[in-house]
Amino acid sequence: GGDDTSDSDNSGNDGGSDTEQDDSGNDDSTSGDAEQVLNLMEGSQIPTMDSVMATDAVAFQWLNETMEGLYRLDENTTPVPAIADGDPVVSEDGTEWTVTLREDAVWSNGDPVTAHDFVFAWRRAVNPETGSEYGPFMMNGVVKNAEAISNGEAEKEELGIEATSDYELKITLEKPVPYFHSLLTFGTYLPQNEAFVTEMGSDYALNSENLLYNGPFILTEWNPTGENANQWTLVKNDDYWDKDNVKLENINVSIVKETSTGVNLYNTGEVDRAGLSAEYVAQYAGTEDYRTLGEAVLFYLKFNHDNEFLSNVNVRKAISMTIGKQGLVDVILANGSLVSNGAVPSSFTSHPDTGEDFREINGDLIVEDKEAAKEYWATALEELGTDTVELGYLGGDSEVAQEMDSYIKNQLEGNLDGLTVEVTSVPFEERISRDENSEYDIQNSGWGPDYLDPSTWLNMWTSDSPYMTMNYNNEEYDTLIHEANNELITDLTARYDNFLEAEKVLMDDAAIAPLYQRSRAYLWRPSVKGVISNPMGADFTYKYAFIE
Amino acid sequence: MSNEPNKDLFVMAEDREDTSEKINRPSLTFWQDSWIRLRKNKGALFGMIVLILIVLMALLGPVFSSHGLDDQDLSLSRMHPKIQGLENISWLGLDGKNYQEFEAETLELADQRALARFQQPDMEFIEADVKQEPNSETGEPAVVKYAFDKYAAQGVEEYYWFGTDTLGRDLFTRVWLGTRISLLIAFVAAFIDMLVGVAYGGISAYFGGRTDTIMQRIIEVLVGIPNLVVVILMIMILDPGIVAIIIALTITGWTGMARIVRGQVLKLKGQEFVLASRTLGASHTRILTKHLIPNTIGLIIINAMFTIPNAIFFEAFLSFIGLGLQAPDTSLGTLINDGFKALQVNPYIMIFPAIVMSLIMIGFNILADGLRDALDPKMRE
Amino acid sequence: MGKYIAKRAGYMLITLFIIATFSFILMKLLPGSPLTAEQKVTAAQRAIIEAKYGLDQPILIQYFKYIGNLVQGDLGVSFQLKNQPVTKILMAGVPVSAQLGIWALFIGTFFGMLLGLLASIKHNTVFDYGANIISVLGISIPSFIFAGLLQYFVGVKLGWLPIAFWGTPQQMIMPIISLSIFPMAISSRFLRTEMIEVLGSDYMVTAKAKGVSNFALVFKHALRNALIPLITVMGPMAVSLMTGTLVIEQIFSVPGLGEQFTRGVLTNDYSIIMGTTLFFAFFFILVILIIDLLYGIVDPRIRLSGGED
Amino acid sequence: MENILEVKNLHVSFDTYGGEVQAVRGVTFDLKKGETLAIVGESGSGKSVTTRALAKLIPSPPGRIKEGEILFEGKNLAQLSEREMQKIRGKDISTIFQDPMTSLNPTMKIGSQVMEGLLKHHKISKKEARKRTLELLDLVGLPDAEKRIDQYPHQFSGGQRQRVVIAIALACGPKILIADEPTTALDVTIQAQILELMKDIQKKVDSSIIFITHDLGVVANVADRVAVMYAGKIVEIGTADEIFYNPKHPYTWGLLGSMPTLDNEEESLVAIPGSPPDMLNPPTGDAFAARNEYAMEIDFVEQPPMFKVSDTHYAATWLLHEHAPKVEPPLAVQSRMKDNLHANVPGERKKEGDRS
Amino acid sequence: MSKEKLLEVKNLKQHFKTGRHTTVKAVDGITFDIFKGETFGLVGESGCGKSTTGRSIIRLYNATEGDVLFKGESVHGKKNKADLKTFNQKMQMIFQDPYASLNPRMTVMDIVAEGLDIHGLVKSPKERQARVFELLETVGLSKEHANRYPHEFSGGQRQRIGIARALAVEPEFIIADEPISALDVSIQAQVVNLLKDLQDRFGYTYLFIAHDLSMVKYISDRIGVMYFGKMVEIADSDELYKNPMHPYTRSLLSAIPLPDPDYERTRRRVEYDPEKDHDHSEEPVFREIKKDHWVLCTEKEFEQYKTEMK
Ligand SMILES: Nc1ncnc2c1ncn2[C@@H]1O[C@H](COP(=O)(O)OP(=O)(O)OP(=O)(O)O)[C@@H](O)[C@H]1O
Ligand SMILES: Nc1ncnc2c1ncn2[C@@H]1O[C@H](COP(=O)(O)OP(=O)(O)OP(=O)(O)O)[C@@H](O)[C@H]1O
Ligand SMILES: [Mg+2]
Ligand SMILES: [Mg+2]
Repeated sequence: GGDDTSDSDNSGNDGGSDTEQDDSGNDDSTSGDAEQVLNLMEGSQIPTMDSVMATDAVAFQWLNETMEGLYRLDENTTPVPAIADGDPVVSEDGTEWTVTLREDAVWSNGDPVTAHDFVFAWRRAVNPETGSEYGPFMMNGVVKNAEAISNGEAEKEELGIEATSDYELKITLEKPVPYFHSLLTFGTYLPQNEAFVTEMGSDYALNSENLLYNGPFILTEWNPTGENANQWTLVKNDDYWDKDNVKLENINVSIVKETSTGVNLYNTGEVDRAGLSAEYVAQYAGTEDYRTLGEAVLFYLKFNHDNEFLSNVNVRKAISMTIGKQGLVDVILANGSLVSNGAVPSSFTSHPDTGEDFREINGDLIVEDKEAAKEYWATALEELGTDTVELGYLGGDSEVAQEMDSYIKNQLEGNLDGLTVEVTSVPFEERISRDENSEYDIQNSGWGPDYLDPSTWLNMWTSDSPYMTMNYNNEEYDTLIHEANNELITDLTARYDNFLEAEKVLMDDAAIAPLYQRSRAYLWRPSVKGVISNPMGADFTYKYAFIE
Repeated sequence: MSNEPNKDLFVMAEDREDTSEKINRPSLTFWQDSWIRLRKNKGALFGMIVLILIVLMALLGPVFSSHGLDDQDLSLSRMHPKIQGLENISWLGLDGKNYQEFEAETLELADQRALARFQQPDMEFIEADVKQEPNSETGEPAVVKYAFDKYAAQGVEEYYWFGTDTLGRDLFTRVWLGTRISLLIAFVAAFIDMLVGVAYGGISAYFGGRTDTIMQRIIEVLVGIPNLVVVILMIMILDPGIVAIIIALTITGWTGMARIVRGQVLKLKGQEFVLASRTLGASHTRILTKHLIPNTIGLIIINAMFTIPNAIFFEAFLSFIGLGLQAPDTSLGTLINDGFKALQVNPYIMIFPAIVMSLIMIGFNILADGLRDALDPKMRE
Repeated sequence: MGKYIAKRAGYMLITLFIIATFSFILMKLLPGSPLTAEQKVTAAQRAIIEAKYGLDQPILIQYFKYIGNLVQGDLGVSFQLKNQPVTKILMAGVPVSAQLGIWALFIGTFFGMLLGLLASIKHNTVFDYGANIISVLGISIPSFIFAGLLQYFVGVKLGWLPIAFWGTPQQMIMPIISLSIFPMAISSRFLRTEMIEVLGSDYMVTAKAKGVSNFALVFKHALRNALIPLITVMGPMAVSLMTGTLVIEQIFSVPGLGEQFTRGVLTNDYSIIMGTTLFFAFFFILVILIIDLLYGIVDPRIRLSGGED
Repeated sequence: MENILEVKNLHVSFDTYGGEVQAVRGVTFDLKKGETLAIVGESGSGKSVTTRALAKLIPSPPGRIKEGEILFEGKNLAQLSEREMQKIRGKDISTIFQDPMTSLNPTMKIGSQVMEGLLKHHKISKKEARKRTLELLDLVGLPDAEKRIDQYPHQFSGGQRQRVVIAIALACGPKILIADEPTTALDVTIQAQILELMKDIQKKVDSSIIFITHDLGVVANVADRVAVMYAGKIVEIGTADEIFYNPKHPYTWGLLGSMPTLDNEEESLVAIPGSPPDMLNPPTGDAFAARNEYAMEIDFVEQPPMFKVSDTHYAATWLLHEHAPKVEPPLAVQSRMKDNLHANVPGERKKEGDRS
Repeated sequence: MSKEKLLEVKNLKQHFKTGRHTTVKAVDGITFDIFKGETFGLVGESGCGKSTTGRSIIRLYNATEGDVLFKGESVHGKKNKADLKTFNQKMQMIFQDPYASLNPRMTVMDIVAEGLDIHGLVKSPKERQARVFELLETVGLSKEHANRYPHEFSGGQRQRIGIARALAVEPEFIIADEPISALDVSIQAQVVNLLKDLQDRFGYTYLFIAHDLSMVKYISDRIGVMYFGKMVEIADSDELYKNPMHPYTRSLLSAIPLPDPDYERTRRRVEYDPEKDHDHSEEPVFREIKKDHWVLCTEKEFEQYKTEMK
């Protein structure tokens, strides 16, 4: 039944991400008397406002505006104190973190925000009975005993978090985690008011009435099962401890899935920002409303190293180097995305000593070079003793994926004689399941960061990683990463160097073929200023936004 | 009566061969007869010609074009359509230029806006045209229309009749190749519809009673289970592609046909010619295939016409969720779906396949109407 | 009549039960699991979470539990929209989709009938050909194209109507119009064919012989007799229109069922899939029943106790 | 008696894919007040088309009145507009059609179907119309009219339906009642009832009836005068006695011969061989010639004019021409030519009629 | 009686369920025999169950009760396919409506040959064609007609095609269900003549169903009169015409209009009113009033009819 010509805009959830900052930053001149109302669009419903249950970008986005955790990312992607009163105090061995809380933060029902609220929420997150997915994902191996609790082998009270007083938290980690500070900005680590949550029971967070807020805004008129499920509103929280820095009075959000509808709404002034697809970029690029935002999401080709052809490094190199990445980025994506010549995106993690960007240090490790590719290919064919190679290609699931896959197929077949590529696009769920079972030869895949550290990518390619579906196994690489995560965990510089080295090993091996680092193109009302875009967690922070 | 008839004629006529029992028409087979009737129906003929032309174009169109289905060249991305001879008729917009209007309070601002759009090397291939002077009293903004000639900018001598897509593929070639596949899908869908739906409906109605009740409930169950679920399931068993599309279409597509055939057979099965066949001892199969089904053919044809656009767009939907055609193959439905994304920016991408699609449907429908009449001997004068 | 309805209701329950069973099985066969972030969750954690939702139990137990809850009117909670009861989600989408669908059906059929009537009365004239072409275009051009064009020209260029969202009468106009094109096309074609036949029937001549005016001939005598086949086709169409039409809902940001269902399928939200499926099936069977009752009202010859159809 | 209707040289054609079907090819007759004129002839001979043309009920397209006049009370109906015709139909000229099963609207209560004409032609209230309808239904012998007025056609038997159709036709007391095979679909008992009913009513309202049938038994029962049609023409017309007892046209002979009588035993029936001519290309000469065992050479060359047999009796056959050889009608026909009536007087051939 | 019984109908009942609680007793216990080589006419008003009787005999319906013996063998008892097939070959039917009884999309050749194909009576296409031509000739059509479609024929010709179809399987017994009712008089004569002629040539036995007594009398040797699912009178045709006993038969006879104005002017129709015309004191039984003249009557009526008979 129904209309079958659907166009579901499922751009997948890559765990939220971003990298480039909003340049306009935060100057205090709330000049003019423009109405401080921001009208935004969202691609889908907020699945939940229960921070421990949240898994996707939309949920984290609006949690970020209405709730406040210990820290918050500023415009330089640095965690700054929020409910915490100053930076954490870390023990010598890096496993004990003490955080003092500010005492003027309150919930929207008037209760103060205390250390107990954090203890309650974190325990809830790892308690298997809660059924949280991101709780274990974010805390296991990080917060002490999280893994055991989430596997049902320990009581939730044993979690490494303790309220030493109403306003002091002691957090014990499984092992030193250098990026834990940035993790604390993540939605899963938000506090929850125990009394309220318990009272609400299973009705907690089902609509804006059944929630308590401690962030810059209060959610109103949000009810996914109500009459107007497609729209909700945020109003400035007058009880917020930092309310003086919040200038927006209102944020109105509506769900719009169709790019053209968004553009039309923007053009008639009904929304202040609209995402653009490649077609529209040509129309609007160059105008003052046009803006692109870089993200820290890497798109790359996964190779199944068990494949008889792909196990040959020259085959992989040939493939990797023959794809016209510049054209892909300029014409097909056309949204400011950057060609990627390494495994770790640029402008995301910097060297602890020099502050130099990861990408700048390692430079271009594998670049488009059609001639070289041909040579590798010839060598490979010789080594393999064949002149025809057939490979399957599991398509991607982004909006432009089908076009991109067509292009890559064409590039591969056109430049590498004797290669046939069979493109298969399948629905998202099926793709995931094929990925898990390594049922692919080549796969177009993307990965966004969960915390601010190179390991959020590089951990993925070790042979023992839970996400390793490529059957890639390189001892040298495994050793480097293992060292970085264990022996060197407190030696930030050496650790970073290990990562740099590991990436080189990886790219030398052409274990994956990096394609591009994603950007998004927007129509963005020029009068809207002060929006911070984040590389991880919530896409944006509107706390400091204002209308000029 | 002024002139008296010839007297000599008043004799009894010879015993003439009795011609009255003869039928004055030449002996024709059913198909010949139908064909004659079809030919007399101008509409049907027109529909047939349209379809034949489209089929020919689907077969030969890609041959005319020097571009292949998957000849990509990103530097030729999104070339606007340009057709010899028609390029000078400006309102047709087939001159290969990309027109865009810019609005601003003043002309300068509008110009600025427009120029911001283009890169340096392209500047010389731009023509500007003031469409509307600003008027501060009425608040009407200035409108400038810019035309960018990418053909000139890229030094392209060739004509892309239907333009090119993002990847610089020739849309003329792709539209006709897509037509090929869509026609194939349309035919196969209609065929399977007929095969399964007709047989099911026929059997259900012919045997009637409990058989009918059960078979109708089965249809209800089938229709009750959403297609989407079934289709996604199929991916685990099948590789995407034409076979998968056809199977997906088959799963529930035929139920409508079955209902219609059932209704008709219910009406027909009591007819005397069916009883006559029964008294001769005809088997059920014979009665169904020789007597009942042939007499529902008109309705079957008309109903099959409705399934065709459904099938074509269902295929596009399947492609979208990943069960359909795999790159670089394409179909009209997919082209229209893709073109829709650029409807406001580059309408030409959608318009050509949509026109072909409409022509196919108009052709099919007119032909179907004609065919129904032609295949029904009772429809004769 | 009461008896007839009771009998049909019995059938309906059986059919629904079978559909519930089938879709339950099919759902279990769907690839993946309802966990939204499963690519981030390790197998061990997943097992624990699945256990929480009872997904680890033997299929049979899950099935009986499901049916048991179903009988009590409990469709479970959504996996995607965490903890939201499916019944509530459906109840939010149903009125919207139904409103959109009913209006589209009503308006489409109304104008379609007008067009069909005109074509049949002016059979074989320019009107007829024109009406025919309009209806063929309506059938062959998908509704989203109309939607896109309307939104751009009426919404943006002319600024007459709001571009998207649902609630105010103005907001409803464009989605309804775009959705009504298809029923319009279909009903005009069916009515035309049927009217031509009816207009040529003996009783029309009888009526004409009474000196009845042309208007009365068409509206009093012919129309009702031409309605029956129309009802047959409009039934299933009504169902598909009212149970959510994904594309139109998406283009105009209408919070309807179609969108809910597709999201359910694409995210393996089992309870939503089951809920919408059952709702759809129930609605479908109900509409078929209504159609059969309607037959009886429109055509006094059809006695309900008589047959299965 | 005065003529209420005069039809002069009526031609009706249908334009079809195959070409022009000349269904009626020059029909001339008149109808007197209060009489019953029967039109007989085989299937497709143009009986229905002729009578439909009188009320201008020919579907157009494809049909059209090509030529001829239909004079009703001095007005030429052939030239009236549709509007004006609507005023005449049902009120002055009403029609009963062949098939009671299909000539009632299945979705309308019979009461409304009867009332419709009344409401249209008389300025009366619904209530009065209903009262009139009840009377009418009573008149046509539908028992329980009060109850049945709100029923639908399918709730009536064939005979009852035909009564309803008659009631509709009679509603406004028409001056001319055209009955197009009103009893063909009914069985003999019911047919007899209907015929009696019609005669009764005719007496009461003094209307003229044109009665179409191909059943000669029925004709004998109802007709004052009889017109025999063949291939779009009237080939013989006369009083009932003249046609039955002194038929002149070989086709009429054939018709009469093909009816078995209850007393003539064992002789085989005189079937008319062959089938009717194709009206797309009507033959030159006498259309009946090819099937006529008495055909003369002239029949294949020229169409016969109307020959006058008596003041009331005319026939279009060359056999009546003075040059024609004398022929004996078939035995079956001879046996019915009773000597008391216009016996076959051989020398008494009339000159060609003035009505050609 | 020297005549050989070809068909015996014994207390045949055919009831149709039309609703949960309503049944139509279309045929309600009729008994009669048909002798080899004769034409048995069956008359009665529309809806009295004539067609149903015919169809039950040929097993288009399964009898509700009673039995039909064809050459001493039970028709309704037959179950296996082979038996049924031979039976289907021996008994054939001609239908009322010449338009509805021929499949409009089959050529005359295929229509006539259908029986041949089903029963495998011909070995080769050539033989098939020859046989069809022969049959067409038998019914007075010509070879050229074989490749045409039913719509190209007149009603009479169509009915002849129907007859040819029935004859194709060389039956012994033919049920003609109102074969002429839908035809116009001149064509009726053609068909009746043909049936008679065929009987003379091949010795068929007919069950001739009609409601027009004059035609039935002309063709039949014996006539049965049905009223409301019951057989009310059976007699030789002359006898029935001369001595109609049952009031319904009388009414029926009196209703037939004859092509004779003088007669028509004097004809009096006798109305039949089952309430008034019968003695309702007991269930009527089928009784032989005179040799081979049976009437459905009560004891009292029996006596009364007997006296009237004289
Ligand atoms: N609508 C029509 N279109 C084409 N030809 C028609 C139409 N109506 C009647 N005819 C033709 O006109 C001729 C006369 O038909 P008509 O109905 O008058 O015959 P009829 O004498 O009434 O026969 P019947 O006894 O069967 O009613 C026939 O040849 C018929 O085919
Ligand atoms: N299949 C059936 N289901 C229900 N009732 C039926 C069926 N067939 C016949 N009848 C009914 O049985 C009765 C006898 O019908 P039948 O057709 O035998 O009459 P008939 O004498 O042949 O009439 P006619 O002269 O009109 O052909 C009728 O009342 C009819 O409505
Ligand atoms: Mg007629
Ligand atoms: Mg019958």
